[in-house]
Amino acid sequence: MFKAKIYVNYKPSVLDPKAQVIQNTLRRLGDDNVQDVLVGKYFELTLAAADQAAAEAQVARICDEMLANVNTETFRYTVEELAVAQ
Amino acid sequence: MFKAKIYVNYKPSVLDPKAQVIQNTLRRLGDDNVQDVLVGKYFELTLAAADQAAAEAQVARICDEMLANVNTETFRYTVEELAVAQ
Amino acid sequence: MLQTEMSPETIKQEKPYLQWGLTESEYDLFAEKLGRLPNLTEIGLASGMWSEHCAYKYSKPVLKTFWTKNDRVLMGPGEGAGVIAIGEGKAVVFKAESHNHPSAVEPYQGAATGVGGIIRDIFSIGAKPVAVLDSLAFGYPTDPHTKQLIDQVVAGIGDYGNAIGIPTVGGETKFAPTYAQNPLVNAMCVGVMDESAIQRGQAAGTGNSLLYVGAKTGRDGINGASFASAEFSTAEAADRSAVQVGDPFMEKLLVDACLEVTHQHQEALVGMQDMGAAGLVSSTVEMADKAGYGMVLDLDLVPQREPGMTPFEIMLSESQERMMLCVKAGHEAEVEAVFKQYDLDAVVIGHVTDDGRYRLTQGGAVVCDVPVSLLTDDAPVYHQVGKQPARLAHPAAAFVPAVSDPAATLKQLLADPNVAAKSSLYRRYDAQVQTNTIAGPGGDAAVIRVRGTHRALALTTDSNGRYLALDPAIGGAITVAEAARNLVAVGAQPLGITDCLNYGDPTKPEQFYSLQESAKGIVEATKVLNTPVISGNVSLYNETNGEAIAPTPMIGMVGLIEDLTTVTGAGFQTAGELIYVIGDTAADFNGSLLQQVQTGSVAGRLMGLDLQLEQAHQQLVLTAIRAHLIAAAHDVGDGGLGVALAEMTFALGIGAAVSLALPAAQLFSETQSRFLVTVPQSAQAAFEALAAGMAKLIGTTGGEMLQINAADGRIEEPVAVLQTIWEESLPCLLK
Amino acid sequence: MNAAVISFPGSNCDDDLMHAIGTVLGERVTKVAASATTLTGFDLVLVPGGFSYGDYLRSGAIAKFAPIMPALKAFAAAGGYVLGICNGFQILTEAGLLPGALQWNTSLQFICEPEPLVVANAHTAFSNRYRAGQTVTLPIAHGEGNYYADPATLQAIEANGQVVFRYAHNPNGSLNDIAGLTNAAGNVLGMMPHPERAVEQLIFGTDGLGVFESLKEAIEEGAYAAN
Ligand SMILES: Nc1ncnc2c1ncn2[C@@H]1O[C@H](COP(=O)(O)OP(=O)(O)O)[C@@H](O)[C@H]1O
Ligand SMILES: [Mg+2]
Repeated sequence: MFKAKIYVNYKPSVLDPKAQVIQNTLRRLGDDNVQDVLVGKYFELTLAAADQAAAEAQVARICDEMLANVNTETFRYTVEELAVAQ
Repeated sequence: MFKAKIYVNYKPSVLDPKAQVIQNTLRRLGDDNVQDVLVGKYFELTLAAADQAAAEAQVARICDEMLANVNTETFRYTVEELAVAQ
Repeated sequence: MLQTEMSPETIKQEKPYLQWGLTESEYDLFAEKLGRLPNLTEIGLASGMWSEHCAYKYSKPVLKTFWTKNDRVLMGPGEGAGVIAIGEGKAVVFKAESHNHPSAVEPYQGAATGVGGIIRDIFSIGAKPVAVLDSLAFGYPTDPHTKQLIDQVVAGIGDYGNAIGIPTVGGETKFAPTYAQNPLVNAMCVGVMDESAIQRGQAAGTGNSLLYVGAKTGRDGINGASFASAEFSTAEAADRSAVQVGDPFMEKLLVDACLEVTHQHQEALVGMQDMGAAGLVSSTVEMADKAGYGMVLDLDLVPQREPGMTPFEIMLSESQERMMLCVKAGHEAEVEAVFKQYDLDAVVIGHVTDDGRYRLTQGGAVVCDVPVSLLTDDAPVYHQVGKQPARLAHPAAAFVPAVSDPAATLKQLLADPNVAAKSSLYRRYDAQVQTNTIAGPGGDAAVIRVRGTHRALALTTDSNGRYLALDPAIGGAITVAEAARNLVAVGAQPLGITDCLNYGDPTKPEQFYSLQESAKGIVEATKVLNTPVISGNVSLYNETNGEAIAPTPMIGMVGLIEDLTTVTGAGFQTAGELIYVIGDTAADFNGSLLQQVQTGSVAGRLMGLDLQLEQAHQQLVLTAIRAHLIAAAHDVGDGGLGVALAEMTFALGIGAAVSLALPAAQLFSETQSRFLVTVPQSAQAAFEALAAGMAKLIGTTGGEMLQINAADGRIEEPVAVLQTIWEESLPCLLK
Repeated sequence: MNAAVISFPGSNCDDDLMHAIGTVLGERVTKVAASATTLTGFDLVLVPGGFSYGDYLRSGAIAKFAPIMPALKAFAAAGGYVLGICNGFQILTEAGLLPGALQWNTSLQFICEPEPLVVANAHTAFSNRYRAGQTVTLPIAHGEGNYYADPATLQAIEANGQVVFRYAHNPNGSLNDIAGLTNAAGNVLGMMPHPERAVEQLIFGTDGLGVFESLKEAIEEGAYAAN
């Protein structure tokens, strides 16, 4: 069994209204020492796979096709095998 | 300068419609070896702070008050000091 | 990361402009008129301004033929949107825009920013946006890619309109193989305003200020105008630099702030225009051009999201949610204060000059200095000669459908996604916000009340690529007639139209032929039906790997209802109403939905359209509705009488018994200019006197069955069974 | 009755509430910007639908920090009537004025449609013009209307009779079909359906009028009692 941890973020050149609003609000509330905000998505997938390579290939495909919009987002992930006891 | 990495996830007891839909879709598309899906939010804040403790306290407050809805979500974070050159 | 800019000489040799859509001869023309070699910024601006999207270089000769004026038109094509008087001092403002290419590349944001863009066109005139409609065309939803495309386009339209608080009240969704690689995403916005408050996009008066308002400029969608003016190839799909992201929250603030300026600071405002295709350059150049002035802009003052942007990038960025205002000198602070209140950036970035030149500076250096007219009037216009495609010169033999079991055929048509209920799509749109929606999506036309009057507007979009594929001229006329029919069916007098002209590559004579011929049909129909074209948009190059879509002009039409008690629906209201058909039925199957369903494509010679007859039938329906003689009215469209009758049973689950002296197959014929109406028995004599033989009594409403007796076959089905097929088909196809 | 409609940046049903209360009911109503800091003089405060601050983080998550919020909390704590509709409901839960949270609809889609509701409690200031068990049809228009509360909270809500409206055909996955509920004290109501969109025969019918007429009655009786 493998666990994939996946991070999906907007590409730096893409406008992110979400981050914008959070940063503006923090500023208004006095948290004006926060100089940069990045908002992303985080996923964990638990999957059965023959081996690490197979798990990684599948995770990459799922990210590319479903979890990230590759027009506007980039993704990165780690995959690790879970101890059997789990 | 400090960088906080923040993860906000649904509490395990709360049914997450997004995770549900992703898992169903994966199953329909043949990725039925994915046994569990967790959907969370990921934030990075870059902030100036007097020291690690101050940064951590501020991040904890921002998470509690704004970035997570403590009725349904939990959060965890790491804070690390950035090398000065950056 | 500043690179040294290519010198004018290098540009001449290496021709970087080719990849921006400018040809070598266009470059030469530009240089000749300028009297020197242009620098990179100048030729970059030319590539945007001389694109089809901005300059209409191929379509201008066609657009010139449109009929654009009658006594109600207050402002025709040429501004952000057109304006028509609707009485009681009010005016309706509307326009449609296509976002086909952006939506093919990035469906969610492409569709969302299409809606955002058309809304800006409406409030730039000073009108409050009151409704959005969307006209969509996809391939049949058989593959996962198309299903996802539909889902994302609908999500994008919904998320933008829902958030900004403008109801999406209608539209259409078509499916045909021709759109599989090249979907159509057209959006229309309608606004209402006082006649006296019309704004224009102009920058006049030497020394007046140019105020940049709204979102910061980033590197998104750079040179999208040229992008939209180029053919699409799947090999290019990897090259996706042009993704713009919409921010409906920002736009909501912009709408409110801009309307506050137009209403409360009218004396300070000289002109206002949105930054659409070719962003900052096209908005400012057009504003200067319309007023006959020049301008100078300091690019260092332009709010920028990213450091190190070049003049080319700043001027051609298509970042969303930005407006350009021309403000009288001395009134800047007063206008800026309004935007401050809404937390919006508002910055003076330049001034109007009297020398007719368009000058840009960055870091103190002049980076562009050209005559305004060089970017506008001097753009080339191509008088293309069309050539009739062979398939039109020699149409296939008439299609003879096989209808051995008319009930089965009816079910097949009700399940076809073109006819099937679209509620699973449009229920994702807020259709009620603003609380003026009398009839939302699902009817022949949407109806919205005009606040502050006793009137309502009826709105529809229509397109029919199947007909135009067989005959662009007649098909163009039919599209206009069909839109008018939909308005008349709800009780509205058609007022005028906007359009999106979706065609293939105009440099191909056969594609140009379609454009030209369909314009002829549109012109003829608009004149007879008294519906001038007051605004519109051209989307050419709808081709993928050399294959063009069927010519598909989308007609958005607005009508007026002067008496709110006459709003009429398509559903049977009670048992015992008399059902009449207006207009004869013939064996018109070429181009029909039945042909597409049975053969997978369309062929043959298209049926004709008698515009005088059309007009007479519409007039009859409208007069009868206004005289309160009609309980329900529905135009007969895709799938013919059979489908139209079935649709009329669905609203309240009231059945009907109908007899027609026609071959059963003709229940699905698509002869034009027909309506179905129902008349309460008490109004029978009055209606028949008015109809003077134009309407034929064919049956009565009632019961739970739809019974249709034809000469050689019959349909007898429970309404509930038909309705289930009709309602569940699309959700099932999209699963 | 003297009502206030709070307008947040991104609210889009504020004008509809003004129209319903001011024009249709003919009552006094004032739009109050979220940047204001007092609500004195009002006997009803409405938190409208829309997408406050874009609703980009979570619905209502940013609005709860608006300058008006301390005044709203004080108003509610003093027993004033507060009605949050759609985004207003989301804001009230985020601000802790109502229990629970509103999650994404189970379909993950925005849904706009007429929704039949059953009146679960007709003994509140918001529903006294309805009959218990009566079905009323109001429009819904939301993406995040799926009501959630943890089991203990849910039990307390039910035991207290705080649920005022339930969906007849649950469209969004809400626990116990909850479409609208009050706080324990009964002076704050949040609901996802839009009563202000159903106050004129021509537009959507008049099933929503009861909410405003109930409040008018409760307020006038209260004012009478206070005299
Ligand atoms: N994409 C859409 N957005 C909004 N409304 C739509 C959409 N697609 C279809 N509809 C609604 O469904 C109704 C039926 O569509 P259609 O069959 O094209 O109508 P008609 O044949 O009368 O022109 C339209 O009037 C419209 O209100
Ligand atoms: Mg119709």
